[in-house]
Amino acid sequence: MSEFTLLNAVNRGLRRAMEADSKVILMGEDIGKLGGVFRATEGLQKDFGEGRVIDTPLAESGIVGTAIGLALYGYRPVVEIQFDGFVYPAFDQIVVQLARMRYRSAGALFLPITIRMPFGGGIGSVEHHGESPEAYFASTPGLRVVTCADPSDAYWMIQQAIVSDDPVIFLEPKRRYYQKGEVDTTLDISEAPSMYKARVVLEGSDCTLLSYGPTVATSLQAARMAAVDGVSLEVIDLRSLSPLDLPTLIESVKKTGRAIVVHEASSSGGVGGEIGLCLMQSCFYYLHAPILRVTGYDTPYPPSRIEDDYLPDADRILDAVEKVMGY
Amino acid sequence: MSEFTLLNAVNRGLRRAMEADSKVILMGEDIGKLGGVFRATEGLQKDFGEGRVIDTPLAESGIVGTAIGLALYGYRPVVEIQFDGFVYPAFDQIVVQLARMRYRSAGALFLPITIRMPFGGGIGSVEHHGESPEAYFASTPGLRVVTCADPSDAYWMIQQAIVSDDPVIFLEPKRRYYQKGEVDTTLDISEAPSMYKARVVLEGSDCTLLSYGPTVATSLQAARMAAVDGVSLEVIDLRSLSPLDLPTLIESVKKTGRAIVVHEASSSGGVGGEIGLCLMQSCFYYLHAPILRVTGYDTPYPPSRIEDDYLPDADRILDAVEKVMGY
Amino acid sequence: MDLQDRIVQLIDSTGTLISDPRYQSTLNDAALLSLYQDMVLIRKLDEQATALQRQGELGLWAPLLGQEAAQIGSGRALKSQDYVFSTYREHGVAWCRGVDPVEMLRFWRGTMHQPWDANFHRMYGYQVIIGAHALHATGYAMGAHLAGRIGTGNPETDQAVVAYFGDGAMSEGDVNEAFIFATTYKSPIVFFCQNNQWAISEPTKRQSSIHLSERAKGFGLPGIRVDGNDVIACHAVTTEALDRARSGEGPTLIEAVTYRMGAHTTSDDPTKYRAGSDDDFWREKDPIDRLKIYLHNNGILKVEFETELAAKADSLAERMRVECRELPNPDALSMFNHVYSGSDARIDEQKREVEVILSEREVH
Amino acid sequence: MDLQDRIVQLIDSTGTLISDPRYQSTLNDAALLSLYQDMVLIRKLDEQATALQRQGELGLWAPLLGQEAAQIGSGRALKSQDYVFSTYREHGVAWCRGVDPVEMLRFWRGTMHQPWDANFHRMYGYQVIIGAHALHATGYAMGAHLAGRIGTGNPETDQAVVAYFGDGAMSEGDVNEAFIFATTYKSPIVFFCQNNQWAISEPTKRQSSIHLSERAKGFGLPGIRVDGNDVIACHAVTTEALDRARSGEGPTLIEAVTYRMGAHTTSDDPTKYRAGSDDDFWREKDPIDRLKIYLHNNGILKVEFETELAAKADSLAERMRVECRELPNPDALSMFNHVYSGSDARIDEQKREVEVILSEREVH
Ligand SMILES: Cc1ncc(C[n+]2csc(CCOP(=O)(O)OP(=O)(O)O)c2C)c(N)n1
Ligand SMILES: Cc1ncc(C[n+]2csc(CCOP(=O)(O)OP(=O)(O)O)c2C)c(N)n1
Ligand SMILES: [Mg+2]
Ligand SMILES: [Mg+2]
Repeated sequence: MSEFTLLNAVNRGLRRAMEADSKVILMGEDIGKLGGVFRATEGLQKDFGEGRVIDTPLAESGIVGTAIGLALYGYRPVVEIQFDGFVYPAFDQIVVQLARMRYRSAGALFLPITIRMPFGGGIGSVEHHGESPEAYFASTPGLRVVTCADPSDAYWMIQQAIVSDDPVIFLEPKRRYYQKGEVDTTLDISEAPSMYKARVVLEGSDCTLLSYGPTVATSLQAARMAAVDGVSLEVIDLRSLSPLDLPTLIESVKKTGRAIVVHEASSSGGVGGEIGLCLMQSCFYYLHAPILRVTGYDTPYPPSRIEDDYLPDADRILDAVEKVMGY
Repeated sequence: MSEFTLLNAVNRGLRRAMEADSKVILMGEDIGKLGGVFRATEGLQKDFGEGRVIDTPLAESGIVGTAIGLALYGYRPVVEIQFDGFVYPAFDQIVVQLARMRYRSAGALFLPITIRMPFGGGIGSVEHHGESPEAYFASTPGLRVVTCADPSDAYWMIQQAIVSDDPVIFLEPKRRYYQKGEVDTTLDISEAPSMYKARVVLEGSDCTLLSYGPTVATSLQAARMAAVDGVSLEVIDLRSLSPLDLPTLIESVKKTGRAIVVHEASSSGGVGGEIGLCLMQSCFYYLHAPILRVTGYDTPYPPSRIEDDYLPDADRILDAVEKVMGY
Repeated sequence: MDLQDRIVQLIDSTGTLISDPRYQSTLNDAALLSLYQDMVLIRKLDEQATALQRQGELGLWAPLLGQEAAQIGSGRALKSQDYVFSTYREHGVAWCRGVDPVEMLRFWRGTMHQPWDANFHRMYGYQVIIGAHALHATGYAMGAHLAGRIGTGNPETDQAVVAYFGDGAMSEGDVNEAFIFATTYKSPIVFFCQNNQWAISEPTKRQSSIHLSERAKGFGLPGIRVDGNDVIACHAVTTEALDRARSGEGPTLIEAVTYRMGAHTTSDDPTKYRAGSDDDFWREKDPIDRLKIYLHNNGILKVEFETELAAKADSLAERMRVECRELPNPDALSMFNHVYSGSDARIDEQKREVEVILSEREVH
Repeated sequence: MDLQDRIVQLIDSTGTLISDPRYQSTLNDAALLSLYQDMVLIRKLDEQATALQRQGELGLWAPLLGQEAAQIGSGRALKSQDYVFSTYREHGVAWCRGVDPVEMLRFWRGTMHQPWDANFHRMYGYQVIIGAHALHATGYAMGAHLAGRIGTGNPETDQAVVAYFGDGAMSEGDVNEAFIFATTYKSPIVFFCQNNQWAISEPTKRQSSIHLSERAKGFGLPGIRVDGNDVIACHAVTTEALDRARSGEGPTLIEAVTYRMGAHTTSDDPTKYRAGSDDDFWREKDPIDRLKIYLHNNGILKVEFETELAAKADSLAERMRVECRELPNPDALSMFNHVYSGSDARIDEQKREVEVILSEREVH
């Protein structure tokens, strides 16, 4: 067991993936000498060379589009999108080309591409640096979408994403980059928990908090506060938004009879709606209360001086808990 | 009252909007001399000139991006995206720039742009000509997203979209383009029903079908078949996907106690999830059964020879009705 | 005008060979006959596919009529180890890559999205999203470079990539970004732009106020303007550009100036937006006629060959007519396959749902 | 090299005036002094903002250090009826448009997305999405054209638009599409690219293998390469390009060759990726120094002026320090305003929720 920051865990995960398979190449803006604006790729160009850690021109569609060609050639590109807010110029290449290659070719071709992206708000920066675009991708057939919430998951999940033969959108909770945690690097990748399997972070009996990425920590905090008042919250880290690990979610909600989805993205059209409807269908007779959401509001991301009022916090989660417990 | 096809109604609506306001200009690929690949803009360049009906270079990001500049200058651009599947290169300009101008400028600037788009499948064409991208837009704060299901709505809603000071994504159900219907063109635009108000197309008491665009007709067909078996379905055309007219939906579902969302887009991440969760929250004690969905499947759009098996039809709706009635 | 800006032409529309200090054709009589044969056959293929669409057998078809020289001239310059990315109109190139015409039809009939074995033919299927594949091609070429498959001096293993697209595509951001990636990484790629004068109803001047070949000057790659109705010149310039690419000298943009003699697709009606006189002007420049005159005048084209070729064309058309109708509809359940590498619970559930529907339908 | 490809320079780094057959500066001594003053003041502004960020008063700042001549030279060439679209680094241009430095800080402090009145200053706020605004600018210019606001011969009402962006932005599809729209519609726009040698950590050669000004050749608009550290030349070429635009002669691309003397932003550490010797090389070419030498040597710059200017700069900095801290935090509830033109039931409900939270917070 070693302790790393989440950021460092990503870096080490990338390194290990590159050591394991010489076809793994990294692409992105400023990922070479600089090591990325967050330093997630620090030291990798030095050790693996410019042929495997490629600084690209400043063009996101170009990056993803050429990664597709490289994957067809036999490479396994890992693309860094510098910030969540800069992914949209690549949208066509991601949702139309990347997502569908396998389907269009009836399985003859596939694109083992991972797109890494720091996401979410709370870092006090300017516009476009605090977005949560996950629903766009999670609703796109052909893509896999996963998020990590702690260093251990960051380390293993990035490796799993890279070995996956499906295109994976890998979301890194940027405001947790410096959060530390234990990582057991002695495991083999096959022994690590699957990125597609939701993780019960805390067991509880009254209500389930369903969250992912940056708000897992927030949910845990709320659960600790609720415990003081004698309310027992179960906290689940979804890990994967596509596919959803519904069996784990259903089991929990059948047990607690209540659920709250917590995410930073806007409420309307966020993944909470999908999860809520699926759970309603599977747990109809078990639900003591409707499923609620504690999320970012239905506005664009606000200026950073008021972002704390926008982002879900433990208090808002507890308000929602009070509501569902009152049904 | 006159009878038009839906396509012709769009054309007449555009013409009337251009007559009413000289700032209304049309932009898009092939919309001038050709009148658009569907002929929705037929005759308009001839009558309003090349300065108001502008054939653009083949670049969707360019079209929407320059429309934004034109709107800042004081114009009211109506952009045609030739087919649903070609909108993605413009995604950044739509969801980041167009959607947020008003918010970013704290109301000082606004972009009265309408983006028209034929959408949905069922026309027997090749890849990328049968998409239903509405959820991407409906989940984006700052955009309005509406669909028309018959000629009268096509005629009035396109005019309402154009006079709206918000950016509107206007989705036209291409496989219903040649469907005819009565349009009362003698009304004033202020007398026409609001595009943001859902329309109860058929009253019923057992279960509510919530639909929009091309599947409104399918839902009606299902309702007629159900009536034969003594099941009374209420059919609602949502018209607007953003905002959702929840009061109308809630009233209906409180009455019927059951709801099925019908749309062509994939189930996962489609607007059905959002609608379902909202209704669960508002009608928790009224629901006799979980809310179900009858939708396109969670795959990319299939080759056209099997698209009929992909698209929701009356039989699948009736299967779902049977299910909810059995709870 | 600088020589480098002058259009390359090696045979004119009267069938006369033209000399150009820059390009020497290496094609012997047999090779020319063979190019001629290919052009005749793909014109027939195109005609037959158009007819099949009219008969309701295809959902759509994008005719190549008029672009035979551009497609065959460039397509025949490719080596087997090269790789092609194309639009929906490059049936002639697919032909050169050994794709069976009936396979092509699967796309247009709506039975498959990607109608042929891309790995086998080393040509990716029809791309409908304008310009998107220019980046895929560039990435593929970057791959060849990274893998050390260029500049080894072995012309039989060094690889190049061709991206085909039209004049309209030159306006898409993706195509311009492709020029940047290709020049930044000096990738072994040839951008082959068929300027057929029209992007559906829009003339080329809507996309550019200067020659499209000059776009190359803005990015620092060589730009060549070639008579796209001259199969010899198209073959020569493409051969040279591919050689440069394979030997590690980087990308080239070729603008082949040609004309879409037919409609944009079978859904289109060009009389709405262009003058019949344009058609007449270009009919004079027909890509097949000029080679035929030359071959005939020089005694290379024999009557027996013509007769045989006509028969070949007829039997190709006949086979297309028959086999198109025989193309099996896909199994509805196949719609659920290959979304992901493994299984997906949600999709599996939906598949089961459809299984039930289908079995019930059989009962009724 | 053709004359047209030669970089335009009217004052060199030793402070010597250079003659160029293409451009005559019309700036008299007073005008030069005024340009000098602006450069000194914005350098101070920049320094102060950087300091405020270090003190935790700003979330981020993008320094303009080194780019004063490019921004003031071009910005001062604008007329009031023109319109500007810029990136996050054009504080100097905003200064020329009359934007108060404290207003600029609102963006960086995180109190407003669009920190000044765009309609009043005729300059849209900082654009962070690289290249996106090149299209907005082009559309705006198309609007001026459609509205008949160019080519009337009245230099006080004819309008032009300037789009500012960096060397990195030249790779984005949007910028290249902007060149196409601008040339297709002959729009009154000047694309002003500050090539400051770096896009964060990537040198310009990652974006292009040839001079960026040459990109223009690919699209058929004039491309001009100017010494971006020469305020006189920047003023001259921009004035001319704007005149052309206003009189209906269409778009121009200007590449101003300059150097980002500081970090990309206050979050960046350039020692990670570039050599100190680069900095030294460019320090010799400082845009302010050379004008100062010239003004000094020619007796135009008086000691009193210098003293007064220093005082002005200090008081500007002082005001920034004070007023930045006084910038009010936005009301949390303002977050719900202006998403749409009218009210939105869902947003209103969320707003009420926050109202309750805030009032409860007050109680506690
Ligand atoms: C991104 C995108 N936008 C629009 C279309 C619709 N469309 C199909 S073909 C075409 C014209 C293409 O013209 P060009 O590139 O010259 O190729 P050509 O058809 O002439 O071979 C258009 C606009 C599309 N397929 N993809
Ligand atoms: C679409 C997009 N991609 C990436 C970024 C991240 N980013 C911010 S500034 C920058 C470099 C820009 O370089 P350049 O255009 O030369 O302008 P400069 O910063 O040098 O003024 C990058 C990559 C962004 N803001 N937007
Ligand atoms: Mg064309
Ligand atoms: Mg730069």
